[in-house]
Order: sequence, then structure tokens, then C-alpha cells
Amino acid sequence: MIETYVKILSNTCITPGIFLLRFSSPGLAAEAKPGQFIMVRVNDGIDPCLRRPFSISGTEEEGVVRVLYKVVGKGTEILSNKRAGDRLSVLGPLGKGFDITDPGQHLFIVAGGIGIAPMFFLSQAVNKKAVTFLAGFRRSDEIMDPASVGIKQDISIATDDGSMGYHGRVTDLLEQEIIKQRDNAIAIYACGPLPMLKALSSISNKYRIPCKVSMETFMACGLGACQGCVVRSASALDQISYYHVCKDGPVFDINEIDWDNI
Amino acid sequence: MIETYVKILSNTCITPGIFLLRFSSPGLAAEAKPGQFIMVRVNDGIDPCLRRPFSISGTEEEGVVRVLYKVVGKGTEILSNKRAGDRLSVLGPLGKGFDITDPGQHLFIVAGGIGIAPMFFLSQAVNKKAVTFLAGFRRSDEIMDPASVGIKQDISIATDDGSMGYHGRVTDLLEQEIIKQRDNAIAIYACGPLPMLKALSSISNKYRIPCKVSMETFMACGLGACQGCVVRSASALDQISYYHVCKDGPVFDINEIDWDNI
Amino acid sequence: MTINPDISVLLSSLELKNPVMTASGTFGYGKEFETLFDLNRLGAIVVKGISLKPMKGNPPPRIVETPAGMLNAIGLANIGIEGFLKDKLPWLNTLNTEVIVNIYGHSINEYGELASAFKGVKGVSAIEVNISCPNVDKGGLVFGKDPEMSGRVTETVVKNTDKPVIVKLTPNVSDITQLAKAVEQAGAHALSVINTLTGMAVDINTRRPRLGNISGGLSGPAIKPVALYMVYQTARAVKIPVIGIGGILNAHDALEFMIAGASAVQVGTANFINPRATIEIIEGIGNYCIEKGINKIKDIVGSLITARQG
Amino acid sequence: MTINPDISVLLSSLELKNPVMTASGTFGYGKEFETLFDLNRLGAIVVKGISLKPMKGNPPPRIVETPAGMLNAIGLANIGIEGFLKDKLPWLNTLNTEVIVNIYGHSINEYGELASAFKGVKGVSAIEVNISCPNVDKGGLVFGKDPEMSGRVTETVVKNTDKPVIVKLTPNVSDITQLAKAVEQAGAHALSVINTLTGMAVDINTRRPRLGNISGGLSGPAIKPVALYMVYQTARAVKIPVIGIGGILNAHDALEFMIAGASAVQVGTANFINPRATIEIIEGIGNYCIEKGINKIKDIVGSLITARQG
Ligand SMILES: Cc1cc2nc3c(=O)[nH]c(=O)nc-3n(C[C@H](O)[C@H](O)[C@H](O)COP(=O)(O)OP(=O)(O)OC[C@H]3O[C@@H](n4cnc5c(N)ncnc54)[C@H](O)[C@@H]3O)c2cc1C
Ligand SMILES: Cc1cc2nc3c(=O)[nH]c(=O)nc-3n(C[C@H](O)[C@H](O)[C@H](O)COP(=O)(O)OP(=O)(O)OC[C@H]3O[C@@H](n4cnc5c(N)ncnc54)[C@H](O)[C@@H]3O)c2cc1C
Ligand SMILES: Cc1cc2nc3c(=O)[nH]c(=O)nc-3n(C[C@H](O)[C@H](O)[C@H](O)COP(=O)(O)O)c2cc1C
Ligand SMILES: Cc1cc2nc3c(=O)[nH]c(=O)nc-3n(C[C@H](O)[C@H](O)[C@H](O)COP(=O)(O)O)c2cc1C
Ligand code: FES
Ligand code: FES
Repeated sequence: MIETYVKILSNTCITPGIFLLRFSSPGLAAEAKPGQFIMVRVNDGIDPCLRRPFSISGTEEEGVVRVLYKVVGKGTEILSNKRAGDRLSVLGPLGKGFDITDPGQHLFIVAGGIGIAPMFFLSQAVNKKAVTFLAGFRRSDEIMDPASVGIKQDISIATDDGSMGYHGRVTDLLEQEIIKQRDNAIAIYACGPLPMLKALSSISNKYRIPCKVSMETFMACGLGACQGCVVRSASALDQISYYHVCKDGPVFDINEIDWDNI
Repeated sequence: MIETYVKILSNTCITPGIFLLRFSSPGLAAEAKPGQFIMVRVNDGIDPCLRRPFSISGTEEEGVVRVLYKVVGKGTEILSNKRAGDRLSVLGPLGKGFDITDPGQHLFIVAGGIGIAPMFFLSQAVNKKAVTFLAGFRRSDEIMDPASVGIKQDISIATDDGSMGYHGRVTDLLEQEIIKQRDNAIAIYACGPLPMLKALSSISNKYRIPCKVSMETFMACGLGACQGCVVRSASALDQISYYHVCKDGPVFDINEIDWDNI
Repeated sequence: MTINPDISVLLSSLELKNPVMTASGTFGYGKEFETLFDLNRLGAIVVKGISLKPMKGNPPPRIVETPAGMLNAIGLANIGIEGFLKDKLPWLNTLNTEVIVNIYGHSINEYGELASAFKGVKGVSAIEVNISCPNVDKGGLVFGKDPEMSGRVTETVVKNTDKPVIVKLTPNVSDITQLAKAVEQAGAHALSVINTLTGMAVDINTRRPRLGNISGGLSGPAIKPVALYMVYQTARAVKIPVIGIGGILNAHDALEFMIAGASAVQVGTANFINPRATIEIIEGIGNYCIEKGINKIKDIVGSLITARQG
Repeated sequence: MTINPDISVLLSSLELKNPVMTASGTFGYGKEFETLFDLNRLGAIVVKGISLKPMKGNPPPRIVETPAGMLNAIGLANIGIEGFLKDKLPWLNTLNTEVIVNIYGHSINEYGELASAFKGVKGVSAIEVNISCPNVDKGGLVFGKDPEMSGRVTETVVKNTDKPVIVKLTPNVSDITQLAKAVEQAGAHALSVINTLTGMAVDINTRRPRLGNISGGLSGPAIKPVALYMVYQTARAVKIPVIGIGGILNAHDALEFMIAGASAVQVGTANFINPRATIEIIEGIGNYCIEKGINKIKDIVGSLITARQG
């Protein structure tokens, strides 16, 4: 894990409100695993003053790191105005990523919205045939095409409004696909908004399919030092206990999380 | 007086650390008088959060306003990174400027360092023959050439290190020049650092020459509303009283200010 | 969808066309902002603190910027009540908005005299009692930190006026609700929460304080979380309306205060950053109501949901 | 010109190689920052507040960003004294810097027990007593706002330890010097000033507090002016050394605190913004001394010039 200033190679809008940031950091690129993240300081001042967490969305040869992000507030707005050549302080790679040693015979990668960011890196890294990559978006104009971030991978799309691909939620599409693969040992790796993760929790239980999910919470340090980033763990006997998303996660087994009290 | 967003036409470094900002604001340009200033909001965020005061350094045809500024801290640093096309919120023109209706038969314009900014506008506006423009700088590489801001005016330079022009302080040079003009009715209009203004106070008293100076203090509103920008006035009987630089000034008769308690 | 939400608010007997006022000391006597927007659109103008005699204020420097805020040590420089009545009020009376006078005394008696002096004066809609200015040697803060003294000042003002009395509380205390309750009991009609937090800044080159007065009052966005919590606490402790003040820059901030319990808000430092801040806040509050289908802004006051989710 | 300024400082009997420590709760147990810089360069590491039993802390969300700062309502989540002694201290002991343990109890007795538990423990250089955490229901703040109770907690800790005792004060009081004096009289060897200011934030869409705990502690640059003034006041009110805390981001900030009266400083929120902040501050303080020809950093402590200029 390092903290370093990097030079931005490119920072381009790939679909409205979504940007692909590329910078050079051989140290980071060498160490990074899918599901890990970095803490980015978007400016030298104090507005905003905390770093922002972003998943690593991929690496390229010669130590290039990719981050795919959505503009949702002040920090991402400032980031989106950066240009090639600007400097940026990054801290990472942080957290525990997806275990890619043996994710099961057939791997379902499920992404919702900007949750696709770490999944591009995952699909790049697992490098296996038996993968089904499903991605849900609200509308077709929000779709992030793997090609646009330099990744070769077929993706099945679901849109809430039916404007492209499957009409409905990506978790419904997933259920259809699971049924097709009933005879194989299956695993699900996912990242997306809370409702999607909750739906996955049901699916995972219903079909008894192991499922790993990447979580998001507010973070101050990203290092396990501030204790700010907790989610409630699914523990027995109503005993409250917490995981630190930055250190214990961001990737968790779906059964580790208390989805009813999130 | 207006508050408006303006578009930057150019913002260029003219000598190291000194920038000339040009923007279009016909309203401001039409109203502006030499010695008046504007309050500039250097960004949309809160770092820094207060506006910064800058003298109007000149106007051009078609409603262009010029500001000449020195990078001394965070606000001016941010300003110096703006580019043509960027937006800026400005408030002005503010304060009372120099009275240019009849500044005396022979006018001495005296500037120290970046204090030259409003004096360029003054020399542009008085438009009379009997003017001597004296400007002091620490070193020759700090000299701001009138031509570089588009003004045709001969200037006598004094440098502290003697690297160009008169070797010594501009107020010493002024004294020499005053003696030459002894027989004329003279007036002095000045802007510069505190030690220069204090020296002028002595000169003004010694030779009984009327003198107007432009003052600087910290300002929050620039409008006379916050009462933050005071200087102590030279009042009789040790009675303390204050002027508001933003409203009563920034241009004062030199005898109005209490130079011993500043 | 609500097309024309009612954003008027009621502070005791005082009705405001909207909940947005200018905070004392940050808007002069109103006229300074005359050309920048239509002042009639304001809920109310609270003028600079007024004392019996004119006050010259503190030695400069009087202001210094700090992270997301500023310190001021103006020292209540003001033209005194006579000057105000003669030179400022007649013009203010030409406006079609409420004028609230902020008063500051050096003793309980002076507060009484100030209140009396405004008795029956047309065009003054309410009195805001500043017992919380951190920038004057004697007086103010001594009352302001002590519930009993705060109550006595309040009582005296209430007794000597025919107008609604708003008491402005200091945040520099262990428990603002004690002050609030004492002042409520003494007859105040509303509370202004908060005045500035005491702070300082040092010039490391000269090793001198950056303010002539050494310390000053911290205002601006930096103090918003503190102000918001104090408004939340106060609004739950008293029955009279609370006016939220502290670091409000935009409609979002103002709405946070109202949801936490403020019946109205005052905008201070923001007037320096963006002189049209108040107007943008008024518009933003209206738009929020429209978006959320809120018919009356009064309905969101104190509507904070504190029950655990899930 | 001073080539090699002496930047070591003395806090009662505790000598630090430089005046820069990490603030409790913002640097974990040190190890989290291990790979980012050489921890041996720190003046001291103050670890996360430790209680007798492990504490789970408050429900999320626990942090929210605010203008130039952040609110936290961690609720003193920590591994408890046993966990600390077993899992954290041995590694900390491999470092060549002072380790200060921050303790938090639910009762005076618990503070005593905690102090006893560290008696004779190698590698713990001092005890910092947190009587000022705003984020736990019972305990802490009740003591922390009351001079008498603060004194009694201090007395108990002093009686039960063989180490220097630093007491950490809350800023959420009317007069911090009263607390400071009570704690000094009770035998404290140094004071940490300040803990966080209480604040809150509201989500205007859900109308819920942004923190699971409703309120939280405000830290970061926003609070620097308030912290600085409290350090200035406290340092003039007591004879024991004061450690300045609150919004320190860089050497400039640290020097402001030292000139105002702090013998040393702690860096909190800045560790999140710039994990190398402490190191840059140590270097910056050294450079300042060289520039200004200061031989010993101790000479600038409390050197603020408050006489009127001119
Ligand atoms: C481990 C991790 C990995 C992430 N990876 C990515 C990524 O690859 N691409 C991407 O676009 N985003 C990612 N995010 C989310 C990203 O960090 C936030 O969108 C970003 O911090 C928002 O900053 P802002 O200043 O623009 O928004 P703000 O102005 O701070 O907030 C805008 C809105 O976003 C919400 N928000 C802000 N921060 C967070 C957060 N940390 N978690 C959840 N909601 C938040 C706020 O509640 C608010 O509604 C990740 C978050 C985490 C914790
Ligand atoms: C009426 C008026 C007209 C001015 N005209 C010009 C001009 O034409 N060109 C120009 O370059 N500058 C001018 N100034 C000064 C200019 O406002 C400051 O340099 C600027 O505000 C500094 O902002 P900053 O954020 O870069 O510096 P900061 O980081 O705020 O401060 C850097 C240093 O500058 C000093 N400083 C900051 N603000 C002021 C101020 N208002 N007065 C005096 N010292 C200050 C600080 O004490 C500090 O030492 C004028 C000031 C006034 C009051
Ligand atoms: C320059 C200045 C002058 C002030 N003068 C007064 C005053 O005379 N009377 C008063 O009650 N409050 C005064 N205040 C306090 C404000 O009215 C307000 O309570 C405080 O600034 C917090 O609000 P803000 O963060 O929106 O500025 C003053 C504040 C500032 C910044
Ligand atoms: C996330 C977080 C956790 C904290 N935990 C503790 C704690 O356990 N004990 C304590 O005494 N102070 C704690 N504090 C307070 C800090 O030590 C410090 O006093 C405060 O943050 C002000 O300093 P800063 O502005 O530099 O952060 C915590 C602060 C933060 C931000
Ligand atoms: S973000 Fe600080 S512990 Fe996880
Ligand atoms: S700057 Fe506000 S009164 Fe002059």
C-alpha cells in the first residue's frame, strides 16, 4: 500500500456523467487486485477535505491504473474537471478484493450501475471461459460498454425501462440465467446499489449459491484507523457487531452482512 | 454597483508572479473610476470563502475591464490558474476613487510595487500633460511596464537594488522631482506599501503638497456593511475614530489617516 | 404537485412572507445592498446591533479569514440609537419587508432603555436582543453565558417594549438549553440560535494575534454543524419559535435548520460571499416544497425523523 | 542561522523528540500507517481510546463530511484493554517512539481500573484521559463538562498510575479554564485541548440525521480557530503543559498553536487527508526554526505578543 502523487494520463467522459480516469502508477498497478480500491484526494485544498474512495477498474501494461467513476457530488465534480497532466494524490490499493483463485466452475459477475467499475477489473483478471457478465442500468444511455474502457468481454444487459437488452432488473435476469446453469457449480460476484445486493441475498439463499459482494459506506481513512466505515454483520442472537468495509471488505460473503439492518 | 458573472478574456503572467486579468463587463467598465475596486469571488466553493478586493487597473473599449494582481496567497493563486473562457463573479465598482476633475497643475503619480495597479487606470483617465509617473520596485525583474498592460505612459523607475533607474526608494526620487517642480502647484496621488505611504506623509507635510493615497485593509463585504475594513483616522485630541476603507476610501487625503497608529 | 407553496412563517405574532432574514452585523442597515437585489423579497432585515450611544468598535485588524469561515472582532461599532432613528430607519420604512432591530446594552438598564426607545416606533417589527456578542469587553457575554442574567435582561426588555422580543443566544456554553429555557420563562417570544463561536488566529511571522482584539467570533460554513445541533437541542427544549443561524450558504443549509427545528433562518457571512444568497435561498426553499409536494413550509419545521431505520 | 534546531519538547517528565503526536482515534493503533512513513519519526503515537471491555460503537453512518471538517460518531469502538495489551502493544513496542494510551471509562472506578491495568506496563509512556467524548450516551461527557467530576476522575487516575497523566478536555463548555484548573489541581501532568465540538448534519431528502447517533464530534480545519483560542486561554490559566489539538493540517497551523501556548500538538483529521501530515509538520517546524534563527522550539511556546502595536 502506498500514498503517492500520480500524473493523469486521461480523464474522459464515456457516457453522460461517467468518466474514465487513467493514471500511471506502476507500484499500484502491480499490487492491485480486483475489488480493491484507492482513496483519492481530489484537490490540494480543504473543499472537500476528505479523500474519496474509488474501486480500481482495471490496470494496463506499463503500470497504468484505470478508475471508472460517476459524478454524484462535489468531489467527483472536481475530479471530472481534471485534465491530462494534472497531479493527483492516491492511496492504495486498499481492502480485500475478490478471491479469484477458484470462484466456482461457473462465475456470474453481476453489476448494477456504476457498480460495474470493479467488475471490469474482475473480468479482466479471472480470465476464464465459464463467465457470465450481467449488468443492469436504468436506461440505455447509462450503459457502460466494456469496449469503451478497453475490455473485451460480452455482457448481458438489463435495463429498468427496457430500452436495451432484458427489460427488468438485473437480478431477475440473473435468476433466469441461474436456472439455465442449474447443473453447474455456480458462484456469484457482485457490485451495485443496495436494493440489488438485497435481492442477491435472497437469490443466494434461495438457490444456495455462494455469493460475494462489494460494499460501499462513507470512509474517512480507508486504512482501518478511524472505525467510520462500518456495516452491521449478520451475527447470531441479535448481538450487534460490525465489519469495517475498508479493512474487512469491501468484498464480503453475502451471508456475512445483516441485510435487514443496513 | 453590480454583482455579476463575467467571462475571462485573458489572464496572463506579465512579470513573474504578476498577472493581468481581462474580462468583459460593459456595466462595470462604464461606471468605473480610477481608485475604485471590485470584490472577486475566486471560486464557487468555500476555500477560500471570502471575496478578494482588487483595484480596477484600466478599462478598454467595448466594456473590457483590466485587473493587475500579484500572487501572494491562496486566493490569488487560484485566480492565476483561471483561463480565458472561465467565469468569475465580480462585485463593483466599489469605494471612492481619485478625484480627477482637478488634481492640481502638476500631478505626481507615485506607485510602489503592485500598488501600480490602480495608477495605470488613473494615468489613463487623467489624460493630461503635466504628469510625472514614478514607480518603485525592489528589483528590475519586478518592474511592470505600462506597455505590457496596454498603456502609453512614460514612467520613471526607482529600484531598491539599483538594478534599473534611480537607485533607492521611490519617495526619495519623488523628493528630487518635487524640488525641480517647486514653482508649480503640485499634487501627489499614490498607492503602495505602508512604509511608502508613511514616507509620503512626511513629504506631503514637509513641502505642504496635497496628497491622496489609496489604502488596503482586510475586507469582508466591500460594501460598508460589515465594519471590518477600518483604518484609524487622524482625529484631534487622541479621540479614536475609524474610516471604512471600502466606503470612505480606499482613496483618502493623506492627512485623514493616523499614520502613527496604523 | 404543489404549484404555489406557502412559505410564510409565523414567529410569535410576527408574520414573515418567507423564513429568510439577514443576520445582524452582516447586512449593515440594508441600504448597502440596495442595488444588488429587491430587498422587498426578504422575509426580514435584521440590522446591525445598536447601542444607546454610538460605539467605535475594536482596533483593526477586525476580520480574518479561516478555513470555511471568518473571525470578526468588530466590537459592535454602530451609530447609536439616535443615529439609527434619524438616518437609517426612515429609509428602511420605505421598504416592504419587516425590520428587526438588534440591540446591545452594557447593563440591564441599558437594555431596558433601548427597548423603551423603540416603543411605538413605526416600522420596527421586533427587537432582537444580543446578549451574546463575544467581541466586547464588558457587558454582553457576561449576561449571555448565565441563564439567570439572561432571564433578567429578557424580562427587562419584554417589560419595556410593545414588540415581539427575540433573544439571541451564544453557543459558547455547556448547555444552550438552560439558557433557552431561562429566556423563554422570562417572556421571550422567539430565540435566535446561534451567535458566533469564540476563536482566534495567530500570525506566525509577527507572533501576534491576527485580530486587534486578540479573539473574535467565528462564523460561516465552518460552524454550521455546531449551530445545527444547538438549534435541534433548543427547539426540543422550548415551545417558542427558534430562528436558525450559523453558516447558512444556500437553500440546502436553510432546510437542514428548518427540519432540525428552526421556524426561520438568518443568513450572515454568506452575504459577503454571495450578496444574493438570501434570494437564492428563498427561491430554493420554494423549489424544494414544489419538488417534495409540501404545501406549507411550516410543515417541515422540526420534522426530523430520529427513530432508528430498518 | 540555526542549522540544527532543537525541536524536542518536555511534557512534565515525558520527553518527546519533537512536538508532533497523532491524535487519538485518528491513527488507529499505529500499524495501519506502517507502510506510509517511518513511524519512528513521530514525537508520540496516541492510540485509539481504550475501555475496559471491547466496545462496538455506534450504528452507522458514523462519519459525514462538513465544510472544512467532518463529524464522527464512532462511539469509542475499540478492542478493550485486553485486546490492546495482547494484540497491539507488542508491535507498538518495536517502535522507537513514545506510545500514549488514551483511556475511556464509564465510571470513576473504571478510569481507576484502566489506569491500574497500565501500571508498570513497559512501552506505555503516558496515559491520556478522555473525559470529553461527545459520542457515547453515558459516562464521558458527564464528567467532562463538570470541573468537580473532572477533578475526581483525574485524581483517581493519578493515584492509580506510575505514568504521566494527560487529561483531554472538551470544548463544549462555557469556560474551559475552570476545567483546566480543576484538573491541574487534581494532579494532572498535562492537558490535551481540545476534543471535538458537538455538531450534527441533516439529510434534507430523507429528513434524517446523517449520523446514526444523531449528533457527532466536529473535527478538522473548521474548528482550528476555536481550538486555538481555547489553548491560548488554557495555557494562561495553568502551569502544566498544554497539548494543542484541533484542525492542524500543516506546520503553519502547528506553530500557531505553539505560539499561542501549546507545548506540543496532536494531529487528527489531517491523517485522513494527508497520511504524511505529521512528518511534513515535523519538517516544517524544523525549517521555521532555521528560517527564524530559533535554537530551541521550546522558546516559542506561548511567545504570542499581545501588546498593542505602534
Ligand atoms: C470501496 C468503495 C469503492 C467505490 N468505488 C467507486 C467507483 O469505482 N466509482 C464510483 O463512481 N464510485 C465509487 N464509490 C462511491 C464514491 O466513493 C462516491 O460516489 C464519492 O465518494 C462521492 O463523492 P462526491 O464528493 O462526488 O459526493 P458527495 O458530495 O460526497 O455526495 C454525493 C452523494 O453521494 C453519496 N456518497 C458519497 N460518498 C459515498 C460513499 N463513500 N459511499 C456511498 N455513498 C456515498 C452521498 O450520500 C450523497 O448522496 C466507491 C465507494 C466505496 C466506499
Ligand atoms: C481596495 C483594495 C484594492 C486592492 N487592489 C489590488 C490590486 O489591484 N492588485 C493586487 O494584486 N492586490 C490588490 N489588493 C490586495 C489583494 O486584495 C490581496 O493581495 C489579496 O486579497 C490576497 O488574497 P490571497 O488569498 O492571495 O492571499 P491570502 O492568502 O489571503 O494572504 C496572503 C498575504 O496577503 C495579505 N493580505 C491578504 N489580503 C489582504 C488585504 N485585503 N489587504 C492587505 N493585505 C492582504 C495577508 O496578510 C497575507 O500576508 C487590494 C486590496 C484592497 C483592500
Ligand atoms: C462581521 C459580523 C458582524 C456581526 N455583528 C453582529 C451584531 O452586531 N449583533 C449580533 O447579534 N450578531 C452579530 N454577528 C453575528 C451574526 O449575526 C451571526 O449570528 C453569525 O455570524 C453566525 O451566522 P453566519 O455563520 O451565517 O454568519 C456578526 C457577524 C459578523 C460576521
Ligand atoms: C474518527 C475520530 C475518532 C476519534 N476518537 C477519539 C478517541 O477515541 N478518544 C479521544 O480522546 N479523541 C478522539 N477523537 C478526537 C481527536 O483525537 C481530536 O481531539 C479531534 O479530532 C480534534 O483534532 P483534529 O481536528 O486534528 O481532528 C477522534 C476524532 C475522530 C475524527
Ligand atoms: S474508513 Fe477508516 S476504518 Fe474504514
Ligand atoms: S469591507 Fe465590510 S465595511 Fe468595509
